[in-house]
Amino acid sequence: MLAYIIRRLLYAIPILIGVNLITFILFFVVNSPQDIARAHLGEKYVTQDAIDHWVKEKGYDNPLIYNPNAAGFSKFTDTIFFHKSLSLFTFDFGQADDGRDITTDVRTRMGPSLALAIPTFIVGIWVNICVALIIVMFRGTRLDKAAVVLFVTLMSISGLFYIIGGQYLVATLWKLVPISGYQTSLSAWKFLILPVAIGIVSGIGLGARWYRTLFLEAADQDFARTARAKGVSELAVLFRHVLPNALLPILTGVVVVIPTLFMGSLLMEAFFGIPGLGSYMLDAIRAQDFAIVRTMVFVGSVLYIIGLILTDISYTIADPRVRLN
Amino acid sequence: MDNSAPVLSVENLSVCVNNPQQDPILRNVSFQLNPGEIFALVGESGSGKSVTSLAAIRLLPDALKVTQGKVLFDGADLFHSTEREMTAVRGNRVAMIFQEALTSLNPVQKVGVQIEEALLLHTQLNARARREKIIDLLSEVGLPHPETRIDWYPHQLSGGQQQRVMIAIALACEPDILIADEPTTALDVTIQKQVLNLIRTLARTRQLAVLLITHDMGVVRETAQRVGVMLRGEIIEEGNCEQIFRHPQQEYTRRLIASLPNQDNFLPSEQPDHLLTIKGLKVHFPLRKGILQRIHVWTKAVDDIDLHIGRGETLALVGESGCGKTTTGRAILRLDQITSGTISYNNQHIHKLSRRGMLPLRRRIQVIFQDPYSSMNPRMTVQRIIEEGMVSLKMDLSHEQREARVIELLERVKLEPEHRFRYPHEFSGGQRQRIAIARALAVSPELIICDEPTSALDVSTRAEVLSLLQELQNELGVSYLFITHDLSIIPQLAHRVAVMKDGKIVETGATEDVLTKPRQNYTRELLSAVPRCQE
Amino acid sequence: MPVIGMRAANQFIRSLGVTLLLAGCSGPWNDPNEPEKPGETVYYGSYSSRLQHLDPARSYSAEEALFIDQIYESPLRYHFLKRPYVLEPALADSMPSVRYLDKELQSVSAQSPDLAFSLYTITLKPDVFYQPHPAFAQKSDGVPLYLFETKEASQHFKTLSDFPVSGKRLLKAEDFIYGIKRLADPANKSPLLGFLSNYIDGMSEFSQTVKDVPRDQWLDLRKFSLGGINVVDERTFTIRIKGKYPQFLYWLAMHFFAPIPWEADRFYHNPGFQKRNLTLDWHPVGTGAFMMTQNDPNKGITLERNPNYWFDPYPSEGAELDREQGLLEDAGKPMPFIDRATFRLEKESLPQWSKFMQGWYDRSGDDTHNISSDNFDRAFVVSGSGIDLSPDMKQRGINISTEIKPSIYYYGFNMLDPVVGGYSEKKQKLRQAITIAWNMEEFLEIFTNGRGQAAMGPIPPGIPGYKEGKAGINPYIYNWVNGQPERKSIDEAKRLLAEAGYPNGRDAETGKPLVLYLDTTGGSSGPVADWRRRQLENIGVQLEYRTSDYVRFKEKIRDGNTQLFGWGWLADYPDPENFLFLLDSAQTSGNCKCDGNNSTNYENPEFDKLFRQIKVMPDSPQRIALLDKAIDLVRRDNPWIWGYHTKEYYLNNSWVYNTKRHGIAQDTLKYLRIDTKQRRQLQREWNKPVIWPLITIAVICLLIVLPAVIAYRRRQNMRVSSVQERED
Amino acid sequence: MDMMLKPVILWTDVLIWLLVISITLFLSQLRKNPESREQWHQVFSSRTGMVTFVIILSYIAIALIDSLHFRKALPPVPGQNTTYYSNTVNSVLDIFLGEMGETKERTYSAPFSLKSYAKENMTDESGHIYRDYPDLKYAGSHLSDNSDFSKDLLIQSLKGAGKGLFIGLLLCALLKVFTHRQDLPWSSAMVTILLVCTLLGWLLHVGNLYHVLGTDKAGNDTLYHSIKGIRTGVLIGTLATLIMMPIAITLGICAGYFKGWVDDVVQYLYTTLSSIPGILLIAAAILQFQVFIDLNPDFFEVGLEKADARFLGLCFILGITSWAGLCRLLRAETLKISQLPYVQAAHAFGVSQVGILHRHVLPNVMHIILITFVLDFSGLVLAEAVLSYIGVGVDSTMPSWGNMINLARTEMSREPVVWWNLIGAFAFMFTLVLAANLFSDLVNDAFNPKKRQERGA
Repeated sequence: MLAYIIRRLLYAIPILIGVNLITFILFFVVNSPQDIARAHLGEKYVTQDAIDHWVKEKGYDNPLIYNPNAAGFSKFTDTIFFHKSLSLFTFDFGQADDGRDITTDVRTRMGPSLALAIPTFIVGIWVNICVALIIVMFRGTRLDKAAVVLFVTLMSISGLFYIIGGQYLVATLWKLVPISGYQTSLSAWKFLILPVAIGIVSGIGLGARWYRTLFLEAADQDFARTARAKGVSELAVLFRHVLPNALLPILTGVVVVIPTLFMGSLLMEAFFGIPGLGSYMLDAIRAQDFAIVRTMVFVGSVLYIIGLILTDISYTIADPRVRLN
Repeated sequence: MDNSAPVLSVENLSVCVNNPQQDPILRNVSFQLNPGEIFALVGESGSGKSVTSLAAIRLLPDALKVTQGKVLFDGADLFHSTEREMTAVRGNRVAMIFQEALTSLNPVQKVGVQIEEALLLHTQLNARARREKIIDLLSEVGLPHPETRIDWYPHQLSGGQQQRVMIAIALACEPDILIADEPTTALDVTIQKQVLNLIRTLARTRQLAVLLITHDMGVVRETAQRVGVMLRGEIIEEGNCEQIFRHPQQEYTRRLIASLPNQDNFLPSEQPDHLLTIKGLKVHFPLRKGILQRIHVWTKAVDDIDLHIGRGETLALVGESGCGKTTTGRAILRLDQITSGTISYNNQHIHKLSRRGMLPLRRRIQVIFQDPYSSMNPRMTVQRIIEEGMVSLKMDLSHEQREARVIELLERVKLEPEHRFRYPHEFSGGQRQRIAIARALAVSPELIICDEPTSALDVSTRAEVLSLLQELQNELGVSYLFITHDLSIIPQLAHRVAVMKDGKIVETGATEDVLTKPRQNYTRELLSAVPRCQE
Repeated sequence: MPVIGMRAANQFIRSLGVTLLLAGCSGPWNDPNEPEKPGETVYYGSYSSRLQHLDPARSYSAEEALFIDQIYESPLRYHFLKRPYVLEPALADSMPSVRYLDKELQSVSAQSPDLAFSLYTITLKPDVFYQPHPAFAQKSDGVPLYLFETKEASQHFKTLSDFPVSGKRLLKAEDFIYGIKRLADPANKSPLLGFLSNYIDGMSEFSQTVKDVPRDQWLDLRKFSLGGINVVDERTFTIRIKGKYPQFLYWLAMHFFAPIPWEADRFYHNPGFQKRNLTLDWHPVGTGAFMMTQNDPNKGITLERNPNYWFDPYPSEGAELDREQGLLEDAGKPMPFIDRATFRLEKESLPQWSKFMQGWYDRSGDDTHNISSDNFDRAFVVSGSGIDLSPDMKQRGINISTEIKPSIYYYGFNMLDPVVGGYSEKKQKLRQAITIAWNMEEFLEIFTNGRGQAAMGPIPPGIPGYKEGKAGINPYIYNWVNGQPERKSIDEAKRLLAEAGYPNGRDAETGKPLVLYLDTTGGSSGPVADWRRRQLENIGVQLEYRTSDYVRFKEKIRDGNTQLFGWGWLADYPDPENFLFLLDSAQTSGNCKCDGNNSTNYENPEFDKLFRQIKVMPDSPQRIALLDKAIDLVRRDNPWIWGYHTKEYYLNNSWVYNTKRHGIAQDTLKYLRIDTKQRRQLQREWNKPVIWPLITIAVICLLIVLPAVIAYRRRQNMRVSSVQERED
Repeated sequence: MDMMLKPVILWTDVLIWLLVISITLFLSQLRKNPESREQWHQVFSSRTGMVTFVIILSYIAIALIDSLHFRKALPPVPGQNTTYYSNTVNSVLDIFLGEMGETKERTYSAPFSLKSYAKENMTDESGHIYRDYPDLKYAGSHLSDNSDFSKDLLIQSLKGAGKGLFIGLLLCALLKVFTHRQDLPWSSAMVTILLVCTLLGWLLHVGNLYHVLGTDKAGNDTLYHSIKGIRTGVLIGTLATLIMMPIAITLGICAGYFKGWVDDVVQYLYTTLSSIPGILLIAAAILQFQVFIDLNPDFFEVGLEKADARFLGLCFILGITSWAGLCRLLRAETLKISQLPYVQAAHAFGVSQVGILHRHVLPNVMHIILITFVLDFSGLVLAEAVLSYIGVGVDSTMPSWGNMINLARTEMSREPVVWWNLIGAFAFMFTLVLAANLFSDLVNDAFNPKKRQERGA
């Protein structure tokens, strides 16, 4: 297993280089460092000197990917790409284009993102599983059909409507929770309860429907029949036999998401004014802050790869048949 | 309990699909189970034997519905019980085992836990007593080292052991009735024999009433005391086992019995010139491991075998699953990479030929696969399937010529010319296997590798396909490499037999010699496991 | 399962009950503010975009000034109440004195042709102290307490609050010098470096020198001298300006000239501090009424009363009506009146507005008014005579502060463009025709609900040179009808267009339709874009949009690659020079080889001559006369579609006092007073939660679970039915 | 002289028409195989299948006629020797919609309202200024007296619905003539057709007289915008998947079939792409693409072409983000198929690699492609709305539901609330997505072998 994990981590290196290359190309194929400098230096009284200085200070004065003037191997190392992207591998994110230290920012903003994402994620899965199990118990009946139609209807509604509607009703009209905002203390819960609830409700359609098919698949399998033949009641069949088996495919979809929870939810954070990584990214994209976008893409990719590895590991734990190789 | 009084009697049971337009699946099925007696329900696939058993303990899938009948158990009609009352019957008084032991066991639970569940539901034993009971059960069904195996997962056990665990689950609460639904179909012959013996012993010692469901008349003959023959949802004949086999009343029963291969007449073994010669063939697959994915071990699928097939001769390659017989066939066809050894066809070495160099020989060597459902592209018409070889092997035929040849071939394998416009899924298994034969014949090969061509077919169809193969051999003089696990069909078919085990040939010789005077223990074991009609 | 579902529902309801109980104890449920300490007066405010810089040398935006100006003070400031805007001494003891010098630095008279420099002498107030700050903390021997050799030594100090000891320090003249040197140091990226180098003697030389000095951590700028600024004594310093620049006094009221204690600069250059965002750019150190105690993207920004703040009494005189409006009630009392101010980032106006209406924010906005046209009708009623609060607002006791910023929004014609540019009469008519068609009054009516005033020329109201009434109208665009300016008719515009060579919007010779291109950054759709298109459609001209991001847009303007573009100017100081220079030919990108401010590339020698005279004149009737001439020139040339001057209405909750908005200065927090008792009471009154939906949801959940339970029961009791029927 | 109309061919127009043609060809090809015919039969034998299909088809039809663009010629003036064209691009749909797109009021008005939603300063005869709700310029302008409103609405509704019903009946008659199979629920199809036609007839007729869904802030008809949003929705749902499909198919199949280094490279590619957070990739790419468009204004003659280029870019990048999933599925399926006996048999017959890929592998992974296509459709429509909200969606000049929602957001806190823009976008989007979801479920049920097994058991 250790060997497997090490191999997967080694395999991650070329992937991360590729990821960096893609973001790099995206940002520099149309934008020159000079443009970025101008965007950051503000509106009034900008001089060429200031731009040059900015470019030099941020290390954008080298060629992009290939440096014909340098000697030997440094043809590739004396470039913006090498300095800017590959230094990420040491988890040294450097400064944002506005001078803030990215690592510190990412660390402080992770908290709110997680505070929102983790409850949504865990309660969401719990609710989806419960709903799906109830429905599966009534498979083939009218209740099942009605529920499927309801799920499809729920998932046909854009997430934006859930958010706009929920915020309007609960916060503005009924004054049950603050409209938006965040506090780092324990009292954060009152800011989070609404977005979490909306996140869960908007996910039920898709999640419960998916889980339902997984449970149905498992419930039709031979071992469920064996269990019934043993005299196990329907409820126990679902919980003791169907659920653990259906958890395996659920794991693939779910575990890979866990690390990316750190990245936060763009929409929720934007609507509810939660200062997490989601809104951090949105701001960076809008401000074209390459340093932050590059970092977030890198962090996102790393988390995704960790998610893949975690998925495999959780598989070996959940399914005794699977062994990593 | 009185021996003669039935424990379970099924009366006039009818089942139909929820959709009322379709024919009922079961019609007025009635039978009785007596304690200590094994009652076999026999019939081909789709005859309704499994549905009968499931209906009896009310485990029918949602799509099926009981329309009439009674199931009397202990004098009470099970159809009158509530679902909750049924749970007290199932597993406790009536237990069941199924065909596929692997899928029927919960893959993520330890076997001990799965047995324990039944005990928890139906007994008041405490944890320690339960564990002892489980170990007892496991040793009773003949699982070695039950103390450790109790904590194993199903996939860690072999197929036979899994089926033994299933039986242990079924026996856990000492039921009155055991329903065994094709318990041995998925097992190798040697294991099949052991499991059947176990069931027989248990029926005797525990006074169990066993309902044995099977398609194999051989199994019936060996195991059951009474037999019911099912055809299209009805029991057409019922009676004592001896009686049925001696004096079958129904035409269909007679056919079933007759389809059991005759094992007294053997084909004579000639010694014609060698068409295909294999020397020291090895096919090894690498297993990679570690950080750098180095090759650590080789799986030796085929390990140094010698074989030869004569012109117009049939060589049967027999062995249990995983012994490397299929890989041998694939190696000859160059579908798998050969590790070492030589294969020569007509004295021409073919093991070193490139993909292109192999092309001329592809016309000579053809293949028929086991599964008639997946061996044809579902998106192509029969015409295109059959002519594909002619086109790609550049037989230089015009469109009309090809069509004529396809018609000819279809007629040759006893299908209609019109069938060429149809798609594979419109045919039954037997018909498809005929199309596969026609496809192989299309390029006029000299050697056909038949990889278990009949094992997926019902017994009656199996006989037809086999006789067609023989007919073709007589007519066209093709040679067959006949790969099979079923020893019972060999006498009529093969001139010579090679027995394979763990990638090696353990015994080879003329069919009669090998089957009647086996030299190796393994061959003897195989032979003794084959259920026979005539003793 | 349903059993479990039930249990879950029970749990849910119970936990909900608990939370409700908890919430019930501590006031309204939807209170987004953190609990206050007893007896403390807290102001709740908001800001609308993430702050980039809080370094007074670097920041040049209104949102940032909202904070910087509370913390830093400059030698001068604007009087809080008086209008028109008046400068008064802040850190300076009195208004600076000015002397004129020739090249040899000998005094000359103001009118002398040898005049080469102006020398400003500034004397400071005595006993002004900086806010407490760890940078000033000293060991007993006078050595700074927090000075580290390596990153590792300082790694326990993650935030400013981790430094237990802070010190106090007297303001000295050298701090101003240090501050100006920081402006000149290119490392600080001050946006004013280029501009001020034109004026302050020796500044560009200084930055050349400093630029090339190798620096590891902190560069002690005191070691380098900047010729034009000198310390006279501990409380006095002088600044030498090239030539005459009377507007320089206004610059002295901006935060660029705030004093910077060198200790702070050194402190923030400790090794490893930058990595933890411990920088002057993020944690200001000033002498102002407030100090920043928290700057956290999660919690927002907190300002606290500076305990060392000098005695600064509330002004006792103001503009007319100020007394009636109660703005002089606190006269003479020492400021500030609040202990703490928390500002939260509200990126969108919507939640901000709702929270204001719920009473959680004291004002509708701090850096923006947040009254979108969607909320406008809720807040205001517009009558013929003007804007008034809606009855609902009045009932809540909300009051208005009006802010007229010295600003102008306009659409510029690129005077270099072959179609719309040029100075011939035809081209003038073309531009005038377009300007007439561009109905600004309608724009203001639809999109700003009349908040704003259509511009008659480049000078906004409140600035010398602006004229009310008939004398002030732009005669090329408006007629004076019934005592009111009235935009000339579309027919008139069409006539002008025809005279310009485009009858009905088609080229008189080829018939080719006239298509104009508007460069925007905002995208080419939405209501405003539609509206613009329709304005030109009225005279048969087609409008196309060329959208781009801000960088490209600036680049296009710099390269003169535009045709028509929307632009605006917010004055740095209340002087007409600050507007007219936008049309000065020296300010075109081509002439100044920089990002010129004359974005239309307007070049009229006659205007230039007038401008140079106006620039150095003090306010006087003669100056107004010259201004009139200059304004008439540009009105005829019409290089801009005269847009509008904003007029913004900020709303204040009834418990906030002294809320007068200053169009230019932002250092107004210290004047603010709050009645916390009234606030608490109204907040409770306005935020009674509606509970029935919660109960309904709970009931619905039950209603869903119940049939499931029943159905499961039935399933458990199910028998094989059809058989039964037959037998029964 | 020249034509009165100048066709404007947008990239997406070309693509969508190509797409429709190729899908039609593909389906007719598919019909030849009885197995897939039966699968389609299964899809359509349920009422839901028929109804949703008709609904989707009407959306597609509207999107298609909205994808035929042209510019009207400007009226000639003396001395003009070439025709000049208006810079507003219209589509054939605009002809059907009549004046709906041109009846612009000043600002908000409620559905069916005759008065504006905002008060304005007005002057009465005596020159006295007062503030009230002004009459709308277009809505109900045919009425001589506003009190006739309800009567007129009823009459006009009947007229419009009648027209629609008539066309619906015609279509049903055509359907009757051309359909042979009796075992399909044609009646549901016909009922749906009649309903859709009646509704459309009513909307078109009444929509030209009143603002059925009110107007937005700039006075544009909300109904018009919602209908114009259909093209954006349908195109993004289809083009995004299809643009990238050839690459996904080629790479996926090659990886699964050739294994070895080809497999390694393809796996590397899709792992890399899918490890980038999707939203960042889309946002970054769209922003950069916009910069590119802005830098090269010469490529585009009219504004719509710029919007179209951005739209195409969006489809592309959405395609890339969903590409990895399809590629992975295809690779897995090909791995499975290449082990199947019929592929082995083809090897034994010496069929060339290309032949095997083309004849044996590709046709047997088609169902995956089809299922991916229908399943992705609704997700993409929903994604458009979210992306437009974030500001990296379609160009804000393009009428799209996402842009409508984006604008409508602030209207929710308006007092009194303006709800019709949100509801308009919601209704049109919800209907499409719901129909697509239901339909894709059926397609999935019919074509997914796993599901088929379940049903068989």
